[in-house]
Amino acid sequence: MTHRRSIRTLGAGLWSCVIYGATQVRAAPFNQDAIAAAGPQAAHIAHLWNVMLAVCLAVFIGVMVALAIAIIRAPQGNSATPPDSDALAREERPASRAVVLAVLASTAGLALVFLASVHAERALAGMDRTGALHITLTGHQYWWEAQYDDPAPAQVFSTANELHVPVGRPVIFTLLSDDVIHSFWVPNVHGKKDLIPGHSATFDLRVDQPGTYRGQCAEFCGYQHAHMALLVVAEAPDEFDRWAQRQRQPAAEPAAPDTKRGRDVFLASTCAMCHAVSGTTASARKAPDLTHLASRSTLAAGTLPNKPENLARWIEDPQRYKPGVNMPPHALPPQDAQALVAWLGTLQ
Amino acid sequence: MSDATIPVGALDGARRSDDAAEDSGWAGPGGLVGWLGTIDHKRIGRRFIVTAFLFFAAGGFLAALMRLQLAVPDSGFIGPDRYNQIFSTHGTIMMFLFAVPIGQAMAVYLVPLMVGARAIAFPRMVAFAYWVYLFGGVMLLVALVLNIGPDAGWFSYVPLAGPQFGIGKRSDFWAQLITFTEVSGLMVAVSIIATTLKMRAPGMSLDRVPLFVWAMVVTSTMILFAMPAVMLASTMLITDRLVGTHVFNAAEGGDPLLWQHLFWFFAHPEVYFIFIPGLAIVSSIVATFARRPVFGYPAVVLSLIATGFLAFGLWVHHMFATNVPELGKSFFTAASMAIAIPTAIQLFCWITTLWHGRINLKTPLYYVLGFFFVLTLGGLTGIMLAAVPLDLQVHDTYFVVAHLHYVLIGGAVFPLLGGVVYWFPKIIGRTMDERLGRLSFWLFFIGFNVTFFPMHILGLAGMPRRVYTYAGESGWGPLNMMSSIGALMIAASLLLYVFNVVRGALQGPSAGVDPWGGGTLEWSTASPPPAHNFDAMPVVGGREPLWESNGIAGSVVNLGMKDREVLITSVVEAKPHHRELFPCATTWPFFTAIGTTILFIASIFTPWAVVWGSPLVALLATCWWWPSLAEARRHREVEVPSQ
Amino acid sequence: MSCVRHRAALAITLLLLVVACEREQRIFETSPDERPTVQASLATELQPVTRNSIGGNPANPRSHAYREENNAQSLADGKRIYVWFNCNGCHAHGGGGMGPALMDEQWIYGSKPEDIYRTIVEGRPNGMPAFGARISEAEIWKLVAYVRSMSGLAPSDAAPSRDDDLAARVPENRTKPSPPREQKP
Amino acid sequence: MTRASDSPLAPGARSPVIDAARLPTYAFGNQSLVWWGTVGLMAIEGMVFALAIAVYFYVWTRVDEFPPRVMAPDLVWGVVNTAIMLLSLLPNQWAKSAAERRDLRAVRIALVICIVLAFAFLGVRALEFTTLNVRWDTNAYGSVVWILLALHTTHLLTDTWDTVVLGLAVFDDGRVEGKRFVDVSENAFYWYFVVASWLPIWFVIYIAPRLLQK
Repeated sequence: MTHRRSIRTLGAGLWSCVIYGATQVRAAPFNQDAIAAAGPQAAHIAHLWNVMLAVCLAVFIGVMVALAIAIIRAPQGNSATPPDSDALAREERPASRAVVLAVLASTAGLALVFLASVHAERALAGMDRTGALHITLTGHQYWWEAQYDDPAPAQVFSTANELHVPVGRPVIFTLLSDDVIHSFWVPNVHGKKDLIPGHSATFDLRVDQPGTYRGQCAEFCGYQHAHMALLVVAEAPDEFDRWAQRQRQPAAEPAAPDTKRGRDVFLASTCAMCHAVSGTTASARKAPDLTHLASRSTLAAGTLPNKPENLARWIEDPQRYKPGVNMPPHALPPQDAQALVAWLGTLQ
Repeated sequence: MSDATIPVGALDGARRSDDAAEDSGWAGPGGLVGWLGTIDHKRIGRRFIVTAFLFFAAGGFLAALMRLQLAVPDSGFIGPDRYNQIFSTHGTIMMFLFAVPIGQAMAVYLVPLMVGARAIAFPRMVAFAYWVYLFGGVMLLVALVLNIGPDAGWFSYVPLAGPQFGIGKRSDFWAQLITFTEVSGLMVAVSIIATTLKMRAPGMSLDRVPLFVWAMVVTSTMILFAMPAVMLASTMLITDRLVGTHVFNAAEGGDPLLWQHLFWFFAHPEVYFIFIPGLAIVSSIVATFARRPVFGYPAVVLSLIATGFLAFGLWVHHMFATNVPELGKSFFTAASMAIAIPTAIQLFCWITTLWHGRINLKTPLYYVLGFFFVLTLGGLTGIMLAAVPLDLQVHDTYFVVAHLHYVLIGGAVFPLLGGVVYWFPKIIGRTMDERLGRLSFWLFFIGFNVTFFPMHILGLAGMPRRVYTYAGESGWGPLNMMSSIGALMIAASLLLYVFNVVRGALQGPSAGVDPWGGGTLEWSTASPPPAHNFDAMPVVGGREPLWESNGIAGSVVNLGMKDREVLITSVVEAKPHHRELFPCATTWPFFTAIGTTILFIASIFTPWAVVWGSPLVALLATCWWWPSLAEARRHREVEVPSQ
Repeated sequence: MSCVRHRAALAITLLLLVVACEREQRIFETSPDERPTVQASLATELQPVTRNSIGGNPANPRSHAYREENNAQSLADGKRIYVWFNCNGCHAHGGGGMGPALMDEQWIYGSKPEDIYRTIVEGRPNGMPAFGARISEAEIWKLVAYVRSMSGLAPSDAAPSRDDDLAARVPENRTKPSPPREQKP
Repeated sequence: MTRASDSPLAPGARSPVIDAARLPTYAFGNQSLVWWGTVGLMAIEGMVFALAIAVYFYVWTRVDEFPPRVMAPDLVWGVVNTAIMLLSLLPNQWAKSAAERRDLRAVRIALVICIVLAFAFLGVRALEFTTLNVRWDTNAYGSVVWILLALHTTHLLTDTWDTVVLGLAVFDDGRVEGKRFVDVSENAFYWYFVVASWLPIWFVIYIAPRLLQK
């Protein structure tokens, strides 16, 4: 009965892996989990996942049980056992009935699963989009550019790597790409959609639970594909409006002498060639808009927490944190660097 | 050639005797020239199998590096550029240099033996195919060592692999490797189809062809219609990068999605012609170790053919996250789910075979049981991925990495490891150790599940694919560590497996003609078989020739050995039609392969290489074909004109 | 006989190693001494900014320029920077416009890397601004390498191919190298 | 399961016996192995052409002006070349039937005519490339047209080279045997495919830009 014992050890070994694995997932401080739905879309998909898991687990256990019984029940033989060659002639009616039954059962299972998928698809497409917020999201190599569209051009503003959305209000994304294919994916909120150069895709979602949800680029896009994250901060509509209003303001005039010096260093040095800060002469669009850098909680698309010493080290040598990123190193004299960081800190 | 004219006589009626085996034309010259120029499908097949497993080891080593890098968060073990080259080369080696060629290598060795033929069709072309495959694989490994390994993933999406963002010559080396493996794959496919349709033993009508051979023919036919798509796509990628065509340039009327359509139109059938040879091996092992023919032969054959057709209608399920129209996607959901049915039918037939059989639980059957467990789980996650909404969550995450390894390692590697143990006695003449076999199975099975099962959970936990590192706060650390430990277990089990192979080859007990009591023709000849395969060419009387009373219903005699005569039979009924005089051993295929390699590698650097390289290859191929006066004179002497 | 073959094969691989290794290297972390020394003194934008490197030729021009010009990544970065910093605004894609053409063999201020470096850092009369303070050192050398590749002076294996944009010119890797001729302004 | 009885002839031979000695040593048409090899090649190349044509129409859907900013290719050389290729079917069929009759003299004459016509359509093909009115690096339409024409041209070149080599072998009595006639027959069979595959490609390159203009 060696094979009976071996199947039992197999089952035990596997079960311990599943348990160990499941406990680990819950401990994630990130909010980046496809099962913990924070919006209707992710909820529909999580529901579909449960249906699928149930049906597939049942089929899997059924097949494994049938296999185990077949192995345990059948008499043992060895290479000398005469082969049952007249089985070819024999009408194995009960066996063919069993196989036909099994095939019909699995076809029925597939039909059920297909219907569940179509139902979920229609539910996803059916979300009402009245009063939606429009955002144009453009993927760049290794950061996200978000432009909050508005019928009135003056109300339009753009930010990077951190999106605030009002809770309960639909958001319609227009997805573009400026270089290679990226994929916009915030698992707690919805599935992913690719940003493809030469194509404009639309993608709509809604967040119902307030909170900060982390997403990551899901289509391999180069050296720093691993550090191209974004945060979606869902907050109450009035809080969102205050945030949006602040985002529309240009950068405040620096008061203290060192912040003034920091701004001059910014404008006279290489920063202004790529970054834009509205309210100053810097208006290049090739890198993230820094007008409200200090209001964001992370630096470099979710790679570093937004703290002054991180900002200083990042400016000095970005390649240390994201090797291959398009930002060059800067050996500024210490007092210039400190002044620059101080000024950037004022850009709330 | 109507039935009446087939010269069937009594045993004593035969006039002249066969040439003795010694001065047979099949053995070919010895030494290096004989080794380089052999036309013996068994020598080429053995060499093909060993080379494919060496590439498997190289790919496995790269996988181990990846797992070491991902074992802990924010690890500095490998930088992003090196990691991108390693995961791209790992994928490329495993898919193009191991999974597809190993199925073909097993077919090159076994199909002629199973259909009762004296040789494989177009033996020199198969030799050329092997050399081109070897040189392509070596080129890729040298490129990786020289820091020019592909770095845009094994499917090399444009524009990241395109002219602007695919920096340097890396994507060109990837695209040119495709050209090498396609040329090799297509040639072997054509020769397997020709061998099976035209060179079967008399009496082996289509309903007596072994399931292994059916699966290999379906695989080869799929190869014929799938590989052109990636040949066209990789050629267009090279022309885009080298001479500035705009096929994938969105600004000038091209489209990056066109690359995905062309690539996946090939790559989905590809994963099926990696997986169907696995089913072929399972059919052979289940029959022999359940001591009875596989239940529902017609059902299994029709399922294989249905899988072959359906595989061409699913490719868009790799592109659900792009903005392909929604209605199209649900069609592909239905098709992706429907293809599970033929595989389910085969699964149920095998389980019924075991149910009504007498189980001889040896190592090959252990691997088949491992196959059932892992493939069923992988197939079910595949059905989950077929649903568009769910795919949007798990596409390009570690859930997909888990699924693809469950179906590919489960579908192809498990049966393959079992198949090597099963046919090792026939190929080498000695048997492998049973106890070591089981130990390496259990280590592999548990190591596999410990490595890849946690990846399902990681995928749902939001870990995207192809990241060279991840943050500590992501919480993915422990599961990644578990996967890495599992990967080391897999490495240990494969080392044990290799040890078992080497020990078996050197000191294993001699195997004899039929150690497992198999029913197909390869078990009716010596181990390892002589150069001419069968001393007496069998006439087949049933589906399991060695098991049925009238299984071998006579012989073919007077099939000349000196002139390498091969019996050509009709397609459906396998009635003898005529003899063909096969070519002699020649090293021209080897030199033509070298010329082709020079042409392919040089055309990475300059388009003029095609202009000057093609005449070189044409010249070498002409020397290969050019008939020798002696051979033509000899053929005119023995020639019997057709009516 | 076989040992000769082995030695020959080894020599070829080493040669390949040296050439390929340079072309395909990805140098991300700049070592500390190479870090650019941009002293953005508080001058207004118009006055040229003093840089320690302006006076004589920049430290070891030959090794620096040579490495950039033979490295595919540097040339590709140079092409990106050329478009990001709007060099094509005046020079178009090498055909010239307000600024002189860069893809022909006419060089007003010299075709050697150091000459192009000084042109970018100090600027030139008739409208070429001084970018010394505006572009980091590393990026200037990449720009220099790319500008030379526009007239085919960079090796064609490392030179960039077409970009995913309108077909403005024959790609640099297909441009025939034209021997530079000095031309007085 | 009686093992094979030992017979004076070959070890393991069993009655009843099929005597292979009286079977012919070569055959024409779908009985010969080379025929199946040629069919395999036709399946592969046919698929490559079909996909290249599919790419052409995919590019058509992607642009709003077709042919984009260029004129359609001139018809002249395309029509001339199609005529030459269709004409070449006659000596081709003659060579095939002569080979199957093993009429060596007729095979030699037919092959010479085939080779002359082959060089004719290669020359005209070179002229076709000059009147496509678009370069391969102008836009995606130009690239696909050049790739389609270049793919078919590789077939013309390989077919011409095969026929030249076959002609040299057939003209040398020492190298003539049954298999040579099978080779001539198979070469003609592949020639049909090269000409047959040109017709849809001709339509796509020359007629489609006029019909599907937008």
